[in-house]
Amino acid sequence: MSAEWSADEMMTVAAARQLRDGTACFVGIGLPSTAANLARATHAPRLVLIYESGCLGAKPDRLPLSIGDGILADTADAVVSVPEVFNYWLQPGNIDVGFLGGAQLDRYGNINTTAIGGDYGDPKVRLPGAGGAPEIAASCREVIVIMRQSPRSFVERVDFVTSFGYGTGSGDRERLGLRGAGPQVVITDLGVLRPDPATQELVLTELHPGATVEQASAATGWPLRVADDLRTGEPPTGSELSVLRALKAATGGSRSVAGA
Amino acid sequence: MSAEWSADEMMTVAAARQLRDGTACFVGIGLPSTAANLARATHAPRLVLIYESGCLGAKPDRLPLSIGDGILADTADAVVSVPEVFNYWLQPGNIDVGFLGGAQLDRYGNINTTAIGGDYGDPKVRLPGAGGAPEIAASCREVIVIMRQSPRSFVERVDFVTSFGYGTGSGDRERLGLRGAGPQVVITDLGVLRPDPATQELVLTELHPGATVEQASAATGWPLRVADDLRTGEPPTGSELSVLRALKAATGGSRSVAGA
Amino acid sequence: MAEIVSLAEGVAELVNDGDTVALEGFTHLIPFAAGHEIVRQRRRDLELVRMTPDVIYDQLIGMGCARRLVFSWGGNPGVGSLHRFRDAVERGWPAPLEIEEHSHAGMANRYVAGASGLPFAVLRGYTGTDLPRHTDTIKPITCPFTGEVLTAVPALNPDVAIVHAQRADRAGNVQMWGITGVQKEAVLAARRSLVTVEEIVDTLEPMPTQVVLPTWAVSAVALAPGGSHPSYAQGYSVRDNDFYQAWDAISRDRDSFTAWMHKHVLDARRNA
Amino acid sequence: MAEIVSLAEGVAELVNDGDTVALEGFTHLIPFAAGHEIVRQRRRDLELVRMTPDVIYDQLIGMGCARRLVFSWGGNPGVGSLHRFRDAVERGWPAPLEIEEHSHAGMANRYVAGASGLPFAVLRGYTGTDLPRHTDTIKPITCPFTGEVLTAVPALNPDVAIVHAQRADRAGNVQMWGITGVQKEAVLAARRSLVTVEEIVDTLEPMPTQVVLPTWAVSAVALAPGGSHPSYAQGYSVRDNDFYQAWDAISRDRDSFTAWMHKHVLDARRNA
Repeated sequence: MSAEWSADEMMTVAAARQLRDGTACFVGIGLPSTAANLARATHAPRLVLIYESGCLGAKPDRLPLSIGDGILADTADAVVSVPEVFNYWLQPGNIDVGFLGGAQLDRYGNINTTAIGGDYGDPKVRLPGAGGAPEIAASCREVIVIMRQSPRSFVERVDFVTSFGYGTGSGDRERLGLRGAGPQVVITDLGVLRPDPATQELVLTELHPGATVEQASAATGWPLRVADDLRTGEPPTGSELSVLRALKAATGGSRSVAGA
Repeated sequence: MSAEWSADEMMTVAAARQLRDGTACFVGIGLPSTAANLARATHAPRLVLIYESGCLGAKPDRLPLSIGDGILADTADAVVSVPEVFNYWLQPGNIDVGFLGGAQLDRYGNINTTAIGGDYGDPKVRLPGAGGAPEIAASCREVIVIMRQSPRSFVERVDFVTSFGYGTGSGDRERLGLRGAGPQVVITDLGVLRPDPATQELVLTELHPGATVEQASAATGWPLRVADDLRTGEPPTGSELSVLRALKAATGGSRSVAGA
Repeated sequence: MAEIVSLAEGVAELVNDGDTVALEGFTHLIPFAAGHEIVRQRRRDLELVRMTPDVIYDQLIGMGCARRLVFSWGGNPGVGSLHRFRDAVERGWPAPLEIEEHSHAGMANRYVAGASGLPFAVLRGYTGTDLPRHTDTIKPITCPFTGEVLTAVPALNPDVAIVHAQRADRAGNVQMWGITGVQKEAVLAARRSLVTVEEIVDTLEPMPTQVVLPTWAVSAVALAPGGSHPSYAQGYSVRDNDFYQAWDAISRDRDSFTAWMHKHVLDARRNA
Repeated sequence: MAEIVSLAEGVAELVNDGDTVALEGFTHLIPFAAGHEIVRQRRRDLELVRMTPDVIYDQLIGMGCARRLVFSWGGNPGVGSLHRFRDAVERGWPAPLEIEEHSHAGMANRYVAGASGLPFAVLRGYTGTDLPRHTDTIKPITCPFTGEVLTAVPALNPDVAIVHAQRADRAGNVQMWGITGVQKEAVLAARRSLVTVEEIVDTLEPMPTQVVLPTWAVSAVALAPGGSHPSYAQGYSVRDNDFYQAWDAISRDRDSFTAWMHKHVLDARRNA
């Protein structure tokens, strides 16, 4: 890693780069919101940010403090009720990209934000729960996941499927009648994983500058497959870094991610 | 009939008197709207007028030209969508009184606004159809009907049940699970009919001043029962008449009722 | 993102013969100019959907654009019958008109289901009426928790929805206010949508009771000032009540109707 | 018609031990003052309902007011865990907490069904997740038209809904704006409702994005300026982000939590 930028900054920049201008993006708070706002402030000025609080087309000039920060309502094209944002905007497949984080992710892109260890009725760690994620994962045309990678978080099989990725592999989404394509890319602090087109298993396709396959494998709780054409991503540009830092500074200090 | 007021004016005044102050009333256009606005302008200043266009608590100072007249939105406590007015306000039983007109009414208070004669696919007269009436008739705590009386309009059995009254008599509403009490009073240009508590058949309980039982019977297409304690209503007061005429004058001339 | 087009282009691009077309607007903001353009472009075999087929659908039906009507109340509001609608239903002129008839609550919920990406909606509706005997898109449904039987109606997903609004900005974001009826639901339920507007402005000043349709939820926006006449656009025009009264006489007779449509629609272009 | 009452009177009259109580407000307009009054009045055995049980429910749970929680996301937004919620679920302190867990889409639709007088709602939801294995209020339902299988959830009809709004007028009409979440649905779904407000005014100036609850749809209105602190009331206050951060440390430990609640809630009256 370079001393000029942190692994979290690299992860955020890599995630932001995934967002195409002019698309509509359903944004969770924390890392997804930071990355989406970075994208809007750099290469994707017409990115449409949708927050589950009912703000459609929010245009904050700092990072929102919560999913329902007043700046989202003040700058939105439309403010609608929470039932409406889920029923009229998310459910019919009107949103291009869902942007999710999580506490656990497994090799088929399933996400756990509910409970870890023990059993559901008597968990070792109780997490916040589902929120909007199950339906974001199901109904957005595609899903981008952003999560720090570690053997505890990248597991063989999640303890609880809060948000469905590819289930146990190829064909499961189709069998269940899910309309969205599922998690097409997972951005971590070490690199980028994508589902194998045949099996839907997440495969390392890209390393961030300075990160190694060994680090990525060590931070993954399943035998990590590496793509034949593994590439190394571009480091953050000066402009990306300065915009990201300015967004955070305007917010009054960086915020930690919601979760356990 | 006195020369000082018309039968239609008497009917409208009698209907307005049925509305208690402070209640919420779902108002159809035409005679119901005239009567409800007269009530609000006289004895029931806190009557809540609800129009199916989504205007809750409209306070027009003239008669609206249509169910969606701009004056309704301008003066309403809240303007909501059409789905919302039916789903959140009417359907759960939040509205005290539904105020309906019709083209045909039968002895059990069922109303037809769909088609007369022939059969449904090839009717003699095609009427406008249901509009909001079926659910108003079902879900309001009670229903008031206002209709001019004639053998063609007051029939043994309606050709088409657009809005359910008491079906074929006592117990039908309960069997169908309808929550509202149904048509508790029918105001005509000759008098007032109410359902017999035992059979739910509409019975003449009141005559307007100057009207006779013979006229009412002749204007009814079934053998009309007359209540033992038949009474004669009060004529319109000077104040009722002047307010009614002022409301109509402010509207720019009286309007005919929607319908065939 | 919505394209800004002329009304003629919008109708030509978005409305095809045989389409299911919903023109919505609940007594307010009725898209008359767009309806007239459909007549001018001589669209045929349309399945017309509308809660309140009033004068605008009387015109489309009388001009032979429709093969089918899905509706809940067909009258001239505040005046009386729709004579062209009745002539089509009662006597098959100028062509037989198949009808699918609902209540307002049912139609509104059908649009809600369509906008929500669901195949059906549930309501307390139609109970005890004769409508379910004649309309096969009304079915019972049982609550899986209580066992109570309610009514289901299928989603409406028109090929095209057309509505009229007060304003759009240059990016194609649409703003309407006042009585906004079922227009949001109709646009979101439809595969394509055309919004005619009184005005295209630089920025949309927020208004109480506003409904905003973001540009990415609309196919095309066309400038059509006065495009809701004889209905009204709150803040821009008032209802031409005399026209609704006059329509009764114009439309009562086939010849006077046809002459009026030729003079005022086919041979004229509205100020769009 | 809504009665104008003091907050203490409103809670005393409307909230009983054992009730199902929904305090709503989606990050904005969270009715903290009312929650604190429930703590002060030492209500017990409540079934607490809320999409986002955040700090306010952490406080109610930690003070032993709740026996059951119906929810979809329980965290300290932007900060992390709810330690009192976790302590109750993981270790049963101060009392075991039964949970009924949904997604936001499911909870929102449960309120919609409740507000609509329907026993259930239909959505595309929960598919493939483990939630239906643990939550018996999630069931399949088949479309009677297409045969497609969707998800049904039962209506929520709380005994009491409590929300915070910017303003009411003297007749008890309530006005809120900005992010209004699921508050209208919660109030309409509930048997009784209490609205705390920043201000009681003579007339409600219309606002873009406003939601108005007419007085006849509300049981009681209580003046509680600042009553949404540490959340915010748009136009009146900003989010006290430092408090949310500080809550993490306060609530992590049972003793420091209890001491804080005694000092700031039980022994204090808010400025209401």
